[in-house]
Order: sequence, then C-alpha cells, then structure tokens
Amino acid sequence: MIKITEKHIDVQKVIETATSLSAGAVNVFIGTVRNNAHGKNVLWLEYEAYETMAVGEIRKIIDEASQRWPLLGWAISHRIGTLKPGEVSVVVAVSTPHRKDSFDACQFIIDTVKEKAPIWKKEVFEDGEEWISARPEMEFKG
Amino acid sequence: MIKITEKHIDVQKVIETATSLSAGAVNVFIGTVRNNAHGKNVLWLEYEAYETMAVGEIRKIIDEASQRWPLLGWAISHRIGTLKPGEVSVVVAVSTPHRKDSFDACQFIIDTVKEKAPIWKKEVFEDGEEWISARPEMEFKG
Amino acid sequence: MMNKFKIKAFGITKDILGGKETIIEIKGKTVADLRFTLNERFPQLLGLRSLYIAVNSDYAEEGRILEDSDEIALIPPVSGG
Amino acid sequence: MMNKFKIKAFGITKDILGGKETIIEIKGKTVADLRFTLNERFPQLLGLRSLYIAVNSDYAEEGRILEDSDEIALIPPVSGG
Repeated sequence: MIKITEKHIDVQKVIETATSLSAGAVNVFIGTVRNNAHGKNVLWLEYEAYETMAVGEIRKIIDEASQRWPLLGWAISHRIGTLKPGEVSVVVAVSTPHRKDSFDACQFIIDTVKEKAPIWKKEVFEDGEEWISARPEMEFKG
Repeated sequence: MIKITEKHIDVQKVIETATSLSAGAVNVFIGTVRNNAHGKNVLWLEYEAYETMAVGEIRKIIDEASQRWPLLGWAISHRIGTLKPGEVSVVVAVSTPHRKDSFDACQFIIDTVKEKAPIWKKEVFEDGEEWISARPEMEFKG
Repeated sequence: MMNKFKIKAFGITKDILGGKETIIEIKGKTVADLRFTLNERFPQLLGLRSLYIAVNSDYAEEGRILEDSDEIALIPPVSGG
Repeated sequence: MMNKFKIKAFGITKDILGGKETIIEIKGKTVADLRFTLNERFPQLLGLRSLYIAVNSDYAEEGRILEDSDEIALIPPVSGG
C-alpha cells in the first residue's frame, strides 16, 4: 500500500497492512512534526506532493528494497496538507522473517523516500515561513 | 514503561507511550509469532519470564541506550503465556529528535533484550516441543 | 523556433513562478532549453540547492526532447518525511 | 558443612529439575558450590548451551557467597523477543 493522503494517518492500519503471518519481525518508522526547529517554535507545517510522481518513485524504492531484503509485507502512508506539532507525517512499515532485515529495509525505504520522493514541506513560524532544504544558505542556519 | 504481560499487547498504546511532542522520529519493532520454524508448523508458543529480573535487566538496557542516544521517550512490552502464530510477542518503541538515532536505539534495545533478559520461549509443534536455543545441537537443526 | 509548454511547479518553485501552472515559451525543445529560459525569466531558481525537471512523472535528463503531450514539472529539493 | 537453598528454575531447567522451585542441599555456600551439586544431581544441565545463576535478580559471579535470604534462580539460554 502506497498512500499520499490529506487525512490523519491511522498508524495501526499501516502496521496491519504490512504484517504477514509468516513474518517474525515488523519494523515501523513514524515521522512526527516537531514542535521546534532551528530553536524556533513551529506553528504548523505545510506538506505538498507531486502525487502521481511520488507514488511512482516510492514504488521504485519498494521494488529495490524487495530485491535486497525478503519483504513479506510493507506499507507506506505519507501525509500532505497542514500538520500541527505532534501529528504523524509519514509511516513506513515492513515485515520480514528476521529482525535485522526489518530494520535495514525500513531504514533504506524512509531514507530513500526522503531523498527522492517529490514531497515538500514548509515550516511556518510566528515570524515567517520557509521551504525546508530549498536554498543552500539554510544549511548553515540549523 | 516496561511491561511483562499475559494479556494481548496494544501496539498503539506502546507507541503512544514512547512518543514525545519534541521528537521527530519514532521507531517501533514488533516481534510476532511465526507460523513456521525449522520447516515445521508451529501450533503455539509458550513464553515464560523471571519477571522481577527481566524488568531489572530491561531497565539496565534502557539506561545504557539513554546514555548512547538522545531518547525522548521509550516503551517496551513483552508478552508471556501462550501465543498463537500472528500474535505480538514483543514491542519496543523509542522516540528521538532525528530518525537515524531512533533506528539505532530501537535495534540496540531489542538485540540486547533478546540477549540478556531472562525470558524463554518453547515452540510447540504437532510432534513435539522445544525450548528455543537451550541446547547446542539445536543450532544445527535450523 | 518557439515552443509553448505548460509547467507544473511545486514547493518553493510554485512561489517563484507565481503559481501551480505556468505557460512558458522557449526556444528549442529539450529539457536543457526549458531550463535556460526558466533561469532567465526566474533568476531566483538559480538560488536553489538543486532543480530537477520531471517529464511524465519521471526525473528527466537534460537532452530529452519535450513533446506537446508531456506533463512537465519542476522538482526543487525535496523534503518529505 | 551442608546448606539448603531454594532454587527457582525457568525454561528448560524447570523441566530438568522437575518443578519451578527445588530445595537443594549443597556442600559449601558459593555459587560455584551450588553449580557443582546441581550438575551432579541433574547431569542434563551439562547439555545446555549455557547456564547462569542469578541471585536476587542479578546475574551472579561464581565466587559469590549465598545467603539464606537470597532469591536464587537458574537462567538457561534466554530466548525472548
């Protein structure tokens, strides 16, 4: 299951979708909106996706993960729209026969999704807003 | 939260206990009972714990993880008693500011719990049963 | 030879181009030609850490020839997750 | 000098000793003395991949002197998770 959604993500449902009866291990990564960034209070985040392409890129990432690890089940849900601190922005869940593979595959997927999927977030502070990672000078602000 | 319980583990509750508003990342490991082992059908598993000591050993593992990674929240629940295939035997959840730490800390905790916590499982097959890892010759059966 | 393309813009490029979709007239018909015109008209694009151009939902190479029916999109540095 | 201790057994050691708790009479009073007697009375223990002895819920060293009030437990190879 690959889902890009404006609605609240049901973590339990993502986990259930990824779980297989023959799996012994499920690893789940949950990204949440932090209430602070660069020492400033985050009011909310705006997430935007190029949806058709995001689904296609994520599908390629899953295909590559499936070749490298024995995935018995997997599911990804990524939120878009307006998110407040504490809300879940992304959930990746994978199941494998043994636990090390579940960690490695899940980490590969979330790392690569963050690197390649066309999804963007803008942090909104009291005194302004910025698209994360867009400009080089932002690297020095953190 | 460290819990050794005979009751069904509520995964969502373990995750919520470990989640912090200032965390950006939550990693969750879920161990489930496989429906097969050594090529044989598993009917059910019996888990047993030396509870006071298990809680103490897990507490030490969490203390060590807290020194190595910036844990903002954590929770562990380990099931004991009779478990059928598909049921959840253990859940470890940790939250950290950034994602790599969440993977590393969660993996350290589950690896070390499996190595040190006094908890045992017996697999029950149609034609017998065995305490996992108890005898050296079992290493050659897998 | 001038060619018109409709360009989708996301994230910070939506702010720079001033909208989700912009019609751009370019000389030539490759991805590189489009990039040249975009940089000329919207020099702020040069301040981005990276800018990829996607054609029909795939990252495109600079030499690719654009067709009228292509869906073309600007992909500034991604920051999902 | 003989000393009696109540020993908790878990996992496969519960099967080998024939119950959750067993009274063992040993010569001496260290963990090593207890281990010697256990191996003699229950030679199947020697077939285990490892056997630790816990005192008051902590892994104990062989030289540790056992007290009457100690909670003593056999810890065969663990297999939780």
